[in-house]
Amino acid sequence: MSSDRTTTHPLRPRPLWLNLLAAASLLLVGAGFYLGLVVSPPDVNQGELIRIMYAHVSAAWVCFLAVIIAAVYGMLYLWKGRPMDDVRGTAHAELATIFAGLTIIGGMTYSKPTLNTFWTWDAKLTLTALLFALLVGYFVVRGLIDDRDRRARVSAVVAIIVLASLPFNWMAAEWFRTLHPAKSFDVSASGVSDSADPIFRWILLFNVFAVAVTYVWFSIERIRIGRAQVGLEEQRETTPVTMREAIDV
Amino acid sequence: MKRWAYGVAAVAILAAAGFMVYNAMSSSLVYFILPSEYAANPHDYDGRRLRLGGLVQPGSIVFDNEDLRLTFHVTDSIESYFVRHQGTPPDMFQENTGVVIEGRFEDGVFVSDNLLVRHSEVYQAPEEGEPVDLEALKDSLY
Amino acid sequence: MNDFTPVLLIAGKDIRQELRSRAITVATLFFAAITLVILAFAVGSDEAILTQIAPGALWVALAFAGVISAAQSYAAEGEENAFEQLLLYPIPRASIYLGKLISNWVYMGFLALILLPTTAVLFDLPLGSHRGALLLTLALGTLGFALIATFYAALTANLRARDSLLPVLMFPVVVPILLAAVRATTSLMQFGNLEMASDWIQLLAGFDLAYLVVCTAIFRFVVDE
Amino acid sequence: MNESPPAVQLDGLARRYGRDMVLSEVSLTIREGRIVVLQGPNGAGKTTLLKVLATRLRPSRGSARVFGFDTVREAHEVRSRTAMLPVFGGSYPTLTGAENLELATRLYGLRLTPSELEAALANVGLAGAAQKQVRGYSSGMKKRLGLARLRMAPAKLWLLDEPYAALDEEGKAYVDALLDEARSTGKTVLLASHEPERVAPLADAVLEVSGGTVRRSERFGVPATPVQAVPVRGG
Repeated sequence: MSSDRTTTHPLRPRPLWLNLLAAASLLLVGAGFYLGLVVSPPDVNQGELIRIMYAHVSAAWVCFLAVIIAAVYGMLYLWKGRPMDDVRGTAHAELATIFAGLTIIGGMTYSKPTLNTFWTWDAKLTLTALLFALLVGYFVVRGLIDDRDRRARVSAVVAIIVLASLPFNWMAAEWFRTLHPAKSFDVSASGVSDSADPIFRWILLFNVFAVAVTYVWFSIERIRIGRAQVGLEEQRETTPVTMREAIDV
Repeated sequence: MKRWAYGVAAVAILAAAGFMVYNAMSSSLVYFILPSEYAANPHDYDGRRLRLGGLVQPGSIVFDNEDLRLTFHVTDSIESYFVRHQGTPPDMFQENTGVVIEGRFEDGVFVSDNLLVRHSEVYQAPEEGEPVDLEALKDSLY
Repeated sequence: MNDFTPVLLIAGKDIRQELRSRAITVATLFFAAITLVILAFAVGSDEAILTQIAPGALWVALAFAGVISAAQSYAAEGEENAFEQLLLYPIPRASIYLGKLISNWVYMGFLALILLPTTAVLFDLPLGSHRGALLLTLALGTLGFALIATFYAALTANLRARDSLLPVLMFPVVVPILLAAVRATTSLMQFGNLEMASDWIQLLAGFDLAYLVVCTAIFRFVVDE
Repeated sequence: MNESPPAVQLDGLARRYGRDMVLSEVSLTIREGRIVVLQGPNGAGKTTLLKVLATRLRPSRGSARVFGFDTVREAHEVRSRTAMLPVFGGSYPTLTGAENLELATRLYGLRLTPSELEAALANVGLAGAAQKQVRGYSSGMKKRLGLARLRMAPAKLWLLDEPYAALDEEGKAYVDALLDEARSTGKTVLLASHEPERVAPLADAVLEVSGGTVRRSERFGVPATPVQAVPVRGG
């Protein structure tokens, strides 16, 4: 242990705005719940099940957003090689995985009462399942690489492939549905069509906004922790620094 | 310079890929023929599997609960064929809905093993004596 | 030396190695054939079902074999540390990817040409009259598969548990290829319908081109250490 | 008149493997035309150092430059000026010695006639084995094939990892001849060995690598031969 180096606390002091963002996220989600569960009337076609839709669709959209952002940070990492871009990309990939999981749970919850089965080869559900598998692969690969730089590089590559496969998987899921006999329902923005009462759409959009704000909050918290981890690792590595002789031959 | 050329090539290839995919997607991936199209050249399809699209003729549905055998007539208001399908009718299956069925003709009967229900809220079967709009029917089944 | 010479050199080297050792052929050909036989056997003698699942069976067998072939081609590089040396030549890293892509593709194409008639016989499904389109479908489908397999095999080549990891990582990416390839094959062999197949063939081509660009562009980050 | 950049320049170079620092904070300049021996126990970081210079491993921190080119950002430039002899391997077992050498030279951008290939193999004592598959080679023969490959490379910097290992006396003499050739053609050589007694007389400097650091060797401090004039590039 060298004491010549002042070890600073790796976690930066918590700024006020972050607490405000956290409070805002909680308030928005609470309001979203209230709007979805109490204010929203039952839908003509789906009845009370429209209430699941609000949460489900919000999770799905935010999940796609998170995948795109994770891949963008991946590209940034490959371009600039900044360790923080890896931290950011991973944070968004983690959130994408969580929201993909929530989307699947939402879809299954919706599917059980309507179709009396937990799983259905609905287009969006199939797509989300594939996406979930891709994201799990991302973390499996991460777990297998010890070297930090290589791990970051390979993660970035996988994140880009995940993004690239998104449109194809989207289409594949559509084809699968059109080819599969019967028993398909459209989970996407279904039931919130233009002809319906505009209140459904407004409540849905509000919920999407609330979940998106929460996602931003989570990602910032996760990146703060990641930054602290990187800081700690760097402190540990650079502790035994002594001035070395520069050799010239 | 070389990097620049490869960059242009990459963008061009990606654009071509996008165009191909878009092109394929904009035409329908559910390919089928109408009963009247089959009637025009039935020998083209001898011993072949095919997909037949049309409306379920009102009053033709018979479902045998024990054998799980469904029979009905599929029609495009010009020609109509007797269909035998093994299996339960899907949820949305009813008179006048659009269907796409897969199978083959055996002695003038269409034996189907795959039945897809197509929502055709827009398309209405024509009244007696009205002209038949086959294009509209096709569009509604895609 | 232009940038494509090393691509051909590496592909040629891989193919020559395979002709000598037959390592990949032995590992995949019988395996794929057995997969077909087992599938045919499991379905039984119901002709209607046999013909229906035939295209799916063909592509499942090809997919399994393709994974093994790609993994094996990197295993052969590792045997005498040759891959290390390959990475030190003054050639673009992408040319290593493209070279191995070509050799994997050629190999999968060869396998497809053997498995196609085998499937036709085992599953009682004639090849149909659109032979050219059928060959194109096989070519594009195996290319799409080789693109992803070659890429991910390099990524997993020096990871623990690579053998089971490779298919797990690849599968969600290749689902669209499998789907489109099966559909195109079905359209051609079962329905004998070129028009129906052409859309699927276009989708395969679009997929191939898109991944060709993406994978070639980022391959160097996969092998960098 | 610009002075040409040094053959090797390491600036605070560090390289991590997993969690361990294999090299830490190495700063080293090697002028063009020098023959430098790296000596040290197994696992000291010699191979890692060579692989960083060969662009195979990226520095975790700091930078490495070869003839002024960064090994990460200008890797292609570095690769076309360096050649590495690995401790073992580097050939394809199912190809013959001649085929392996032909592949290597073509990847270096050269085209050799069959007789030139034969001659290159004969030069390292593999004349009789040129048409045999490498899987039948002994480890010494494989190493000789590596030497032939190295000699054919159009490189100005040679990175030799344990060149004497696995070789018999005759083989070791080939390495000595190779070093003489490097000296006379002005190549820069970085040679890792844990038996430096053999090369120390030929070398301009011996560096000791241990525990991830590099320092001048105390045992072999003085250059044995005077350094020749370094050819200056680009007037």
